[in-house]
Formats: sequence, C-alpha cells, structure tokens
Amino acid sequence: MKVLYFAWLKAKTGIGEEDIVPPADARTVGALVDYLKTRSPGHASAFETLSVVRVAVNQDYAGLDTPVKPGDEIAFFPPVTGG
Amino acid sequence: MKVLYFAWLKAKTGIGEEDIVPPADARTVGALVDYLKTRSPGHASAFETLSVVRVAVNQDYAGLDTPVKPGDEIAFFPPVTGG
Amino acid sequence: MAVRVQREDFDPGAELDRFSAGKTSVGGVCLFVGLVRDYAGHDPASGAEVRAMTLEHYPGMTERQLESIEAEARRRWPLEDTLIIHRHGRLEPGERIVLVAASSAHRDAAFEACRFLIDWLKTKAPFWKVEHTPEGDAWVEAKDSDDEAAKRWQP
Amino acid sequence: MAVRVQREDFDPGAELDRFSAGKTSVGGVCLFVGLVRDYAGHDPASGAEVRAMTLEHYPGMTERQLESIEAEARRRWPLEDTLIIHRHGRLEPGERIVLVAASSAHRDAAFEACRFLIDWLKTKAPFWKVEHTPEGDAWVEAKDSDDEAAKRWQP
Repeated sequence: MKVLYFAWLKAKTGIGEEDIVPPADARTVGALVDYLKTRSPGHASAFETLSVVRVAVNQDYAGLDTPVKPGDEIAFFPPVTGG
Repeated sequence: MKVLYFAWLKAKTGIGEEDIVPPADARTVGALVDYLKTRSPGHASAFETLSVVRVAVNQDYAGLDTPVKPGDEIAFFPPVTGG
Repeated sequence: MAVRVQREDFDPGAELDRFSAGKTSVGGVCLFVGLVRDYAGHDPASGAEVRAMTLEHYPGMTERQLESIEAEARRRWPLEDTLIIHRHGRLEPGERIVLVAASSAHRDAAFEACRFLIDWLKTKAPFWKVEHTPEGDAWVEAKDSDDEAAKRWQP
Repeated sequence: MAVRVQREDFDPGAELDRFSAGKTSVGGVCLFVGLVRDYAGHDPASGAEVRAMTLEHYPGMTERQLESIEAEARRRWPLEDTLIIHRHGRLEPGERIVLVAASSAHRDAAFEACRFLIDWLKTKAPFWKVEHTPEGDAWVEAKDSDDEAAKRWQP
C-alpha cells in the first residue's frame, strides 16, 4: 500500500511517500490512520488533529470510513489552498 | 439648437444632424418632438412610437419632461444594443 | 482606469499584462471579451445568417457614459484598475467587439465589477448594431434579458 | 476543453486568442487570472510581507480533479470551450498562478462557468501554498470564504 503525505503532513512525518504493509484488520482509512500514528512521533503529530486532515484513496476524495486494501494509493494532506 | 438622430431614427428622418430654431414655446423634449414631427413625413414616421425612442440632452439621458433651450444638443435614438 | 472607443481591433493579452504589470497587490483580474456571432437573435437554428455587422455610436456621449459606468464600478467595489474598450464600424463574425476588465485584491470584487461593467454598458452606452444578412440589413432590437441583467445592479 | 498543470508561466492573450480563433458561434469569453500578492492574509496592513510562495501539488490527482471540475462546468452550462491552467513551484509577487476561462454563445454562461471553475478549484484541487516571509515559511490556511463561495454551487 502506497501512502503519500503533502504540505505540513509531509513536513511532520518527514516523509513524502512510503510503501507499507498495514495490519490485516486495517480495512478502512480510519483504521489505517490508527496504525500510521504508531509508526513514529512525527506520524502521531501529523494525525493529531484529524479535522484538518483530508484524505484521498486512489486519487479520489475519501473519508475515515472509506475501505482500503493492498495496492491502494492513500494520500493525506491539509485542506487545499490553490488558485 | 442641434438635433442628432442615430440608427433607424437617422434612416427614417434621412438626417444625421440638423440645426433648428424650434418655436419659442417648445421648452421641453416633449414639445420639441411635437414640433419635429411636423418637419417632414420622415420625421413623423421616426417619432411614431415614442416608447422605442430614447433621448439625450447635452449627452445625458433625458425624458419627455426635460427642459430644452437654445444651444442645447438633443439626440434621439433607439434603445442601445452595444456590447 | 481607462475607456477607449475605437474602430481598430485590440489585443486582450497586452491589455491584461498592463493590468498586472508591477502591481503586487492585485490578486485577480477578471476579463470579458464579446465577439461577433454569425447568427441573429438567441438561437442559431432560427436566426438569420449574419455576414457582418456595423456598430454606430454617439461620439462624445459614448465616452461620457462609459466613463460614468466605470466610475460607478469603482465606487461600488475596491478595485485596483478597470478597463473598457469598445469598437465601432463594420465587424465580421469572430471579431472582437468589446473588452471589459477589472482587477482587485480579491476575486469577488473583480468578478462582480466585470459583470457589472458589461451589464450596464449593454443598456446604457449609446451603441447600435445593424446586422447584414442575406435578407438585408436589420437593426438589432434591445433585449429584455439585457434590461433584466442591468436591473440586478440597481442601487 | 483542456487542463494544464505546469511549472512554467503561460500567456493569457495567446490562450484567449485560441479560444475564439475560427469560432463564429462564441458570443463571449470570460477569463480569470489569479496573481501572487505581496502580503499574507486578507489585509495588507496586518499581513506579513510575502517575498515568494511555493505551490505544492499532488501529480495525478490534481489533473483528475481539474478535469472533473471542468466536466462539471460543461454539464451545467452550454459552453463552447473551457480552459484551466495552474502553475506549481516557486512564484514571486506579481506572477500568474492560475487561469480559468469559459466561452459560450451568451455572456451569462461564460461568467457563471468561469466563476464556478475558480470557486471549485479553490476548494477541490489538491494544491497547497507555503508563503516565504521575513518571519519564516508558513503554510497558507484554507479560507472559510472559499468554502462559502464553493457552497453556492452545490447542486
């Protein structure tokens, strides 16, 4: 599973992209986040306030309930500020 | 007094601009129109339907009640269609 | 802040560059360009073929009205700059007729002001179009929809 | 109909010409260009000086989102053409960030669609700005006013 981080989530985790094998029971974005928070203090800090974190699964906007599976591309980022 | 005609009012009167000396009692646009209608069949035809005629006195939009005096520039034209 | 009434074509890109050149407080520029269509009226299926049109105007009053429309826009919105260019004379389908533009720190004001400029221009600036069609020449009639659009901006 | 995400600058005039070239059914083109301002936040008096900004994006998803925004605009309005160009990388005050444009037979649709494109882009396209100020770098926070602007377009 490919996990991407953008903007300050990239700064906090110190990672732009990582390939991970999450626990078998991490079948939703929410469960995946619970696992990612355990990977490092930087990860824990990045996910501290979930209300300012947006997520995309395979490049479509998703929510904490969205299912995830091996091979998916999961991206975490702040609310967008382009334009 | 200078009187200008634009678009189909110019076509109907056959005149773009004329210098006239209206009767002394033609002190409003309305009274001036009554006089102008007598000047030729083309004038009469141009002013036949006043609801589709707009007027400007000295290059500002005006109405039938607007006063006119010698030296003024009076223009008659259809509703505008620019842009 | 400028108003130009001219027979010649204009260059929207050059005008746009001039708007933003050296101005680091402009957040957005909204620009509208109106073009000559090749059919009369609202509907291409029923409208006569327009081979060209000629725009007549009232020299002097036209500039006055455009300046007053521009001044009104600048009273209503916090604008960095505004521009109105309107052509007259004979124009063929695809040719540019009019350009209005507004720049501001924020996009809201730029969009609103740009829309206001073209809506008011369409009902207040003394221009008249005659369309040249295979059936002959016809003066374009003022549209109710333009009056409605302008009414939205009544104070 | 096109979406471009690029580091290089673009030429609004050339883009505008391409819109209207040879198309005699286009009555109007509305175009918006967003530029880098030299201050942070809404108010130049209180905002930090912005010396430059860097735009990060999500390659792949950004294009997908912009294409979906463009497709939605074309579903909602009868448009002749649409265009979205958005830059990424480092930009200095006065530089162009984004261009959105829509052309239609009538100005209503062109204006509405253009506004829709920029409003939805601002809340849906995955771009993030970090501002470089004398006090250091700061990620720009999403604005409530952008969310409000986008809400107007909810079906």
